Amino acid sequence: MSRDYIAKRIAKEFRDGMYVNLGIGIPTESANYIPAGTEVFLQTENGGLMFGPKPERGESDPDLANAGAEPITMLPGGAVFDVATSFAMIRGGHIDMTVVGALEVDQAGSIASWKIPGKLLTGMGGAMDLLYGCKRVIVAMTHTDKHGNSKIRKRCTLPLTAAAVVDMIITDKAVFRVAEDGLYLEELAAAVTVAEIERLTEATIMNIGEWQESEMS
Amino acid sequence: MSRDYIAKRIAKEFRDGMYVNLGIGIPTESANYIPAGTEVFLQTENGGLMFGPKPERGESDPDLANAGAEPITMLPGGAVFDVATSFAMIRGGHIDMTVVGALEVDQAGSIASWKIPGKLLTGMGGAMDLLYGCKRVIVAMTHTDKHGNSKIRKRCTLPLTAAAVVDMIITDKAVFRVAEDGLYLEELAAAVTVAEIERLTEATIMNIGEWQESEMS
Amino acid sequence: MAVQITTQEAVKKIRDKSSVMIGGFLGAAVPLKMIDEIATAGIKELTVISIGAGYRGGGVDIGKLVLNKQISKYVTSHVGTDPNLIKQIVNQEVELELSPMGTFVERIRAGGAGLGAVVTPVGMGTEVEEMAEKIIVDDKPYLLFKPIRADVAVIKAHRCDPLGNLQYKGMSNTSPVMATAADIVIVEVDEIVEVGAIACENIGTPGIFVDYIVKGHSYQERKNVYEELWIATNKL
Amino acid sequence: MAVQITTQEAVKKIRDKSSVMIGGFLGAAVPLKMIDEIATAGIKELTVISIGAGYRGGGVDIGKLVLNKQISKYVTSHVGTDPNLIKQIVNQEVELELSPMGTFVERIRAGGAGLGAVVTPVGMGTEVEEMAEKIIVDDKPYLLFKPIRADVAVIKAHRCDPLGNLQYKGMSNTSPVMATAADIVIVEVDEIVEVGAIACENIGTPGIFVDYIVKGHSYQERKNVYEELWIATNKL
Repeated sequence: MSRDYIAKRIAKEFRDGMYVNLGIGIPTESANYIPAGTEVFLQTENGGLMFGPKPERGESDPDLANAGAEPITMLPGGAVFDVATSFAMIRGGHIDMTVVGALEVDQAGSIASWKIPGKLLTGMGGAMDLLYGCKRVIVAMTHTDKHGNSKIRKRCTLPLTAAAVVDMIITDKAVFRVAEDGLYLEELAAAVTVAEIERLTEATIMNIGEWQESEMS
Repeated sequence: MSRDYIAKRIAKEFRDGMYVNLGIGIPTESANYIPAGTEVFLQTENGGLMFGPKPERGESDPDLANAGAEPITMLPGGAVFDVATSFAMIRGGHIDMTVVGALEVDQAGSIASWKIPGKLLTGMGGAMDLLYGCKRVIVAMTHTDKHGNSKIRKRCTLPLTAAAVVDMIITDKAVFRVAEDGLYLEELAAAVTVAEIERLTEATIMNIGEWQESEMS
Repeated sequence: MAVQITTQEAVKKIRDKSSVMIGGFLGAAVPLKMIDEIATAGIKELTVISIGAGYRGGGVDIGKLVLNKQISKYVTSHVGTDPNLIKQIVNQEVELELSPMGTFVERIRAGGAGLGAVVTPVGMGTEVEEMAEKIIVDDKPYLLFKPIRADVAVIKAHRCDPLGNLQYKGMSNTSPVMATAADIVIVEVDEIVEVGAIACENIGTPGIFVDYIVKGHSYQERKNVYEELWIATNKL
Repeated sequence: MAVQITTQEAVKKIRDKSSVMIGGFLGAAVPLKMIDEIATAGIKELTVISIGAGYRGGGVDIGKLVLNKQISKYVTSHVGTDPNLIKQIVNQEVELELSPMGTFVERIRAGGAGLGAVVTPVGMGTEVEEMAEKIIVDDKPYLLFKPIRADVAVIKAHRCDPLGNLQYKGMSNTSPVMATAADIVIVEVDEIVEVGAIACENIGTPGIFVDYIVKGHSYQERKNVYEELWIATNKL
């Protein structure tokens, strides 16, 4: 339910002609909600542009897979290449937008997503390159962890994946813009109150007062 | 005449299966003398492997040219690629041998071929990469300049193209091996005397005494 | 110039303590037969250089070498797909060397292209700073990483000719860069065709980089292997 | 996503004092029509970034811009083919920035790939040391060069689709790297085909890198141009 909400909300950020790299999980699901009339070119960091949905059984190709090693198809006009080319594309600033999950994001736009000391050891994979190189970075995640703790922090407590790169945060409860001077609340999900956001967000929200006023007027 | 002699002598250095980059001029002509039964794969630094002779009129392809922008053909099994790939191949040590011309070579194996201050200004092109990267470097040139001065020096007087890289020198008069400790005379051209070589070579020849002895015996 | 040999002959090029690059991406487009042969041969204390671990869940492809405890060091950007490998890393049975994925690939490219280092902004402001040297270029801070090379690269292509000219299909992944950066390069192909059968524009890796050719599964067999794997793991 | 425009429209993307990368190699595989259009438009004080000068003898392709005195700086590895350009350099009408050819190309690649520098051993022990910073990696000395980018890249490909996916024929030369390293990328093609007509494996430069498409000579016309040139200069 909240998963769908997040995926649908991400899809509103797509613009016609954009080249986008979507992280696995909810970001990838957002591709199901690309608005009609908007053409979005999906990049996969293992070496493909303009890939399509997964194939039918019997139609898969062992040489066409996404960055999660899952079978995909290529759309007409799609291109394949090697990983050196792919990361030249990513790091070189050629991808318009990436949407990724996170463990924590902070009000400076820093993000932690790859490591929990003593607990989670996976390696950073391509995340650091994507977060550095893509022109626009959107973090999509649940607002709180399973214990109800805020994942939007004054300052990330976990090892960073990248410092000061996030442009927007989309959660199941709200949408924030990360500006030079801090975090701005942009939207609330249905039935979510400003008071709830204030309670569930550790980070300082620059415009929280204005939001209360506009709600009360 | 001496041009042919040098080209034919270069060809004796080809081994079956070698990947070779030949400089323009005499080195390129040596390809006409590749021994029967020896397959040599020619590389051109603008992005081709296994190119063949120039095409017939009417059969040229505007996208198939050598590093001198002259028309070439591709042999079966030939490959084309971009210049970044080509120089990765060259600098990365994947080419077995290069044969180049020179203005001067010295007994340390340094070579000057790209610049005469106040006179010749062309730029180094791919020469520095080739001289650094190719596993074996042969210099092919006339023994003396047009004024009769030795082109084989104790120390190059012109700006270097590369330092301490030359393995062999083939001139119209002799063949030298460049070893760690200096220059060794390996062969004399027909009708050339050791005395003549000594007179026309500024560099110290490590084995010149032995050569005299063996000639006299 | 390349020589065609059997997988049994090819695996002898790899010795205990060899460093081995393995092409592919998290189990996709890997040299399946050669990996099986390495598992069978029981070569030990390998340094494996691969962009990630094996297929999700472990025990498949490179994951077999993990189960066999044949690996003493893993040079990569991601091990999250193989819980067995993570366990061995935590238990300090396997040493882990991480770089961000783009940096990992670029380090291999540098190793094959005769470059002295990779200078990248990626990882600045993170723990990655501790894995590299910091340098300043034009008043901006970067991380300087050293090139990566291996004793042997075991890569995968769709087909090749007897000269070792390789043609890739779909994502070629890490195979093209790895082909440039090892002392011995072994390619596993679906099919071997005549010299000239691959157009000069379609050669992804020229034969100059390839030492040994090994015939792998046919394309159809390989397709069946992946269909089964993907269906079994609910991806298809 | 790419947009098809005329050469007249395309040339307006280049202004006086623009830095312009031009694909090709000493006159081969260059964007002929676009170069003619730049000559006609009379844009001045250009910084031209090209692997070498124009076709041997001068006055052809990029050599036309030289004759027109449209160039104030030439960034390259080789100018030996154009005596007019050499004269302008000697007379200090044109500033020359040289790098070894492999370094030149790698600097452009770095500019397009977001890398901070190129670290290469090539040129050590020569005057090139004065053109770069010296650094030590693993006790070995290297030269550190800065990346190269341009305002506009004018490149050449055989054909493309309306998305800007490019297919090269024969040597693609510098066009693939230049496509990555300029703010505006203009490609001149022999032919424009439908989306999907170029197989995904045959796309040499994906459309993500291309901004504008210009229809050049047809392949047959271009072949005639080069046959004539090669015959006239005794190369065929």
